[in-house]
Amino acid sequence: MSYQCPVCEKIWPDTMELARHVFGVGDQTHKDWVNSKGVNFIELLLIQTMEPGNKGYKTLAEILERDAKKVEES
Amino acid sequence: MKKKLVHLTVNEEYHELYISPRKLLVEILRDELDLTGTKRGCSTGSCGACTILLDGAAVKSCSVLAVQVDGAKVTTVEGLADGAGLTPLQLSFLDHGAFQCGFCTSGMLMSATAFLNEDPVSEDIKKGIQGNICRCTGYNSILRAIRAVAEGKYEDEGR
Amino acid sequence: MIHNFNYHRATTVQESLSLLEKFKEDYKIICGGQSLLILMRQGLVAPENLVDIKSVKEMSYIDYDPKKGLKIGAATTHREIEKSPEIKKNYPVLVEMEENLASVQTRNWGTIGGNLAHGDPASDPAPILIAMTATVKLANTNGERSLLLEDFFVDIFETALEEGELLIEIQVPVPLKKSAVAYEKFNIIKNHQGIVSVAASITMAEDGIGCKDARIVLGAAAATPLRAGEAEQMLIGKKIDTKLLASVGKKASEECDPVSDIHATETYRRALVKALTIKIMKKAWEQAKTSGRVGGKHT
Amino acid sequence: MKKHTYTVINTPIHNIDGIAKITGRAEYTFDITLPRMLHGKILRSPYPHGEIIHIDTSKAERLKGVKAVLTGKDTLGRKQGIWRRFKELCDEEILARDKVRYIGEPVATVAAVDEDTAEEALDLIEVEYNALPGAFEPLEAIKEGAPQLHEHAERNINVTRHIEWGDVDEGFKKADYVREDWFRCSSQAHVCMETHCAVADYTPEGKLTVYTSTQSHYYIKVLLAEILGLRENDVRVISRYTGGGFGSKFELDSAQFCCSILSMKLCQPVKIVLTREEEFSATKRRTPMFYYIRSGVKKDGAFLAKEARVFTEGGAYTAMGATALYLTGFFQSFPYVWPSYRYDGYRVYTNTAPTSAMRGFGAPQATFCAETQIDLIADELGIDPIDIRRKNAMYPGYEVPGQATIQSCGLGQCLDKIDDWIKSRGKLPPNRGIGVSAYGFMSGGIFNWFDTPYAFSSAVLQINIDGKVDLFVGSQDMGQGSNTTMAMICAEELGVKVEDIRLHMGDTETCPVDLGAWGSRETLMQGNAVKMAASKAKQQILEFATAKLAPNIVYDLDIKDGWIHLIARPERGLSFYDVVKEAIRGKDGQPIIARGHYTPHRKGMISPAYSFGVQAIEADVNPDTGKITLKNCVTAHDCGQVINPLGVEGQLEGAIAMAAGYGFTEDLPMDEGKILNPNLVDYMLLRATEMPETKVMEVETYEPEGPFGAKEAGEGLTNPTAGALGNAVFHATGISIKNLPITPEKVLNALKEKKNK
Repeated sequence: MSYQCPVCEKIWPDTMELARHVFGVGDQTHKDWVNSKGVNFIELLLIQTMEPGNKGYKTLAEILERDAKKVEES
Repeated sequence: MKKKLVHLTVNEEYHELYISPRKLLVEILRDELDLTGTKRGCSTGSCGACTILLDGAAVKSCSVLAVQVDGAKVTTVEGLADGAGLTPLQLSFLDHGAFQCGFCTSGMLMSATAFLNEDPVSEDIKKGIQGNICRCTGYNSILRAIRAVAEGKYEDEGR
Repeated sequence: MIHNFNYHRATTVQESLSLLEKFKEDYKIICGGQSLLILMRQGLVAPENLVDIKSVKEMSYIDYDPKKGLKIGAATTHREIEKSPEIKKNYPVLVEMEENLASVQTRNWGTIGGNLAHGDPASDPAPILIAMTATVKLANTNGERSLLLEDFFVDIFETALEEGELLIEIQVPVPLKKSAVAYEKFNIIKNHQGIVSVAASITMAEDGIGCKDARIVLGAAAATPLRAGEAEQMLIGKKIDTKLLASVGKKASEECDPVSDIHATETYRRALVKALTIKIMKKAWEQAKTSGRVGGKHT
Repeated sequence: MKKHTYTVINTPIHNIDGIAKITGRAEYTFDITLPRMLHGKILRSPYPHGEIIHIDTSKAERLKGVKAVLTGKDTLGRKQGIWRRFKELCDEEILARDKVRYIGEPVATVAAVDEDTAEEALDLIEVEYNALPGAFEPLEAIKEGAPQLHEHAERNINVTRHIEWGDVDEGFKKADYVREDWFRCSSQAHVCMETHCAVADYTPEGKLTVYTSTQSHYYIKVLLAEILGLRENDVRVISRYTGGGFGSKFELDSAQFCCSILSMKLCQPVKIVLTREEEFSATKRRTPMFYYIRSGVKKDGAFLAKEARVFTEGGAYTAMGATALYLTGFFQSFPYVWPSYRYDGYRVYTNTAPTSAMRGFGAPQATFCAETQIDLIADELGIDPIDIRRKNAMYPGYEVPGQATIQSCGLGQCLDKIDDWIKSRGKLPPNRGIGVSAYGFMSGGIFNWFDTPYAFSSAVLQINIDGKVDLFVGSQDMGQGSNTTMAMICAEELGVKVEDIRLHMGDTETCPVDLGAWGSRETLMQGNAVKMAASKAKQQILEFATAKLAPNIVYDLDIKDGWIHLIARPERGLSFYDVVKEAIRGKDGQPIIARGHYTPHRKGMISPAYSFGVQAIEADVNPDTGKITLKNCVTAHDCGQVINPLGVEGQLEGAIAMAAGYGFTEDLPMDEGKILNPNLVDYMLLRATEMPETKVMEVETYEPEGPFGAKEAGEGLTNPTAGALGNAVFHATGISIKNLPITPEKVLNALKEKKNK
């Protein structure tokens, strides 16, 4: 099972990788998608940086687990 | 501002120049006499890129008004060697890779020439080029080049 | 950009003084110009008239008399002082100071008089000359006057020179028996301007134990080169030991009035004054005990 | 390792530009004068943040001798940036139209008959600003409610970067010892001796020629064309001698842009030379970084997990800062095997002069923090600093997960050599310490944010009737000696003498494209292109030689020192020069021409090859003043096959001076965005008197990806010094300063603090 980026449709093996991709690209469309999910993109980044434990990425990964399109392995 | 007549012997060539008193010696050398080997790297007399010999002594040509040196004898990097020849110091700079970008090199050569003319003691070489900034080499290759000449390794070379 | 000015070259002291008299309102004197030209280039100084005294030959001399002491013409270059055998022999600490002053190029063209008249609290020669009880001779068209160098510095970049007045000579007395002068400048890059500097002279009593006289002069630690008077008083008449020197250093650091700038905070400058004072006093003391010579190095 | 024998490679060769430089004949942009040339100056913003309400240039225009006064309104208003693939990162107009974002940002430019008149005219330009509150520190600028610099950048976040491999959380769980440290890495100025300068000459045919001091004439050509609305090849950039670059001269700068628009307006040549003060306050600089590092290790010192987070002070525009953000993250893990690693970097816009590339490109900051922390960890665990590094050192064949493959790696031998040297020093006097730092760097970047469709490096060569070889390269020699390196590579491959090579560079009209001298790319990338071109030319000559010599078909021919011969029977051969004559005749009179190129394919994310090294610094710390005095600096260095020993030595010593300056004297303190020491009186560069004794020990490896086994040898050397210096202070006094530069005042304060504890 893989996950597809809801913005640019790139495929990733798991939601953590996908979350890293979303933060890594971080352009306006990716930001907007995150913000539309009721969390703030930049707050998630700050949490990720200021506090230990990979919290920002985990939060986003959970959202992606719920909302990103799942793709069967070909 | 009244222009002044200034007499200068630069690299053994005599010039009579009619110049504005606010012109620095470096500006006259570069702009009037086309001796662009002399560089400028700052405006605070700090970097030494404009060093020339003024009556044999190393002086920063950016820190001297040209009118002040009326009648003086100036040597620039272009006057170090005749024609296609090189001085022992220049040869030593080549051998030791004592330059990189080359922008400080003219000033460095002039400081080192003055230093070598003043009967150097090799431990003082650092002091001799203390007034010259080189951002590329870290100075040690320059010190080696000057030391080699000071120690007489180039006695039979050069012009 | 250097603003326009009228250029006047003087070749004698008299000629210089008449020019100063004439341009009362607006002139600057240039000799080596190693500090002045920087200010002019930045547009901070834009005189109407520039009086050039570099060619005044009669102001360029070094004159030593074992009885009368040292006289240096104000237009003497730093390099001439550094290279003078007379000075090296009788005032070696002056040579040491010169060797650490700016660059060879600057010393080749810059002059002692120009340095002092600039009035920079970070001047290299000022503290050491004050420690040596130097005086300066000033002249105008009406005559001459002498002033202790320590009274010459009025405020930051401000001296006792009046309109029309020219600094023409620096005089240093003959070193006293059983006295010594030491000097150190603290900086990160050698030969840069001092973050602070300390010059100290000590004269021992006849018995060679007590301290008869002491001078502690601080550079870059106040608006002018500063004598640490209270610290000096702690020494006079006392037998010097390392404990006393420690409290003298502390006192000097309290007495000074340094600024905070990009190179050091006020606190750090005070700490440096303390450390350097202790070190330099100790050096001067040890030399004074054993020699009659002024200076940093034994010959 | 197979031992290679070379004729030219690894012999100390005089710099081929040397005689021009030591006789004062080398003509830098600074020296160029063209007929009818005017002089330009740039008016710069006195405010760190503000709106431009109105600019009145009429008084300046009326000044006698003034030929033109231009503002942002006279430009196409295009935003430019070197990260061309990403629109949002092209954020700088160069001549601001509506808003200024840092002190020193250009707002108007003047051309006049001479410099003084142009400068006078600047005073007559009236600019009305609406000053805005500024954001100066990244950690403040990112906060909610901080003044925002760019509309598109919410919370002033400019670029973010994430790197991760392995299971970091698991790694920390397994660790016996976990350590967290916070570091602040300061800024640094490049201080090229030749300040940024350019002469633009636009002619009514629509062609613009720009002479300029640059590290990449190709970039400048493309960027200028784009912002000026010209076709790429209507712009010609010429740059024969460059008076230093160090990372400051491969982006479009204000001198290049302003003299170009002035020249386009006037159809007259215009020259602009930045003053030293402008150079300090209004060109780009090293990126200040705030680092948080957490490392987990085993009792025996084995590294398990590392987590790094950084906020970088971006300044007002992106510049090359995005690359620095990536590289600092990657090199934070270098040159060690970290089983798991996680990095998050944020570049934050601030109202300060933009920060960008500078020699080391983010790695010196990373290396300082990492190497300081490693010594603290070793100290805590009672492990020797060399041993802990040896235990975790990268090795040949190691793969940085998802990032890079290390082919050649002499780090182990470097550690051994430094270990021996330290032991040879015996017991040190009081207040003296030796600190070490390991490091590594890339040999050219793989990334293509510039969006070039060309090969990363190209070379063309032509062999003439007299055997002289015209070698055309796109690489730029800014002092690092790449011209000599390229001539040597060409001579070696072709089997001729260095004197036979006539090198042509620094002109976009005659030279093929190369991305320029940055990221330590020239020796490997341009070197490979040159080698390929030489090899192809050699092939053509050998075809003729084979025909002529008619050897047994199983024999191979080679050329060495101008002698074409049978490898098996070197005495049987022909003169290269004779064969060239005949070959040209045989080619119907065409000279022998060959082309070479190089672009890395499938070489990982960062670079095709990595250099390694270890540096030790011996220093004294004065306990009364805190002053540090450098005594010795010893470096064991693996740059693959050395091409020119004279060049490598120079690069190494020069790097030490620059990097030691970064470690303890150089800084750009600011007050509300204003740089407080924009001159060479207050900005403290090391001088000859501060240089320690330097010793270099080469560890030779063979890098399969590099020409003749060579790799990077210049930029990476700036990485270790600040860390080694800090560690020397640590071992001399027991205090560890985590805030660069390590000034005497900081040392003294820390000593006091330690005493009071």
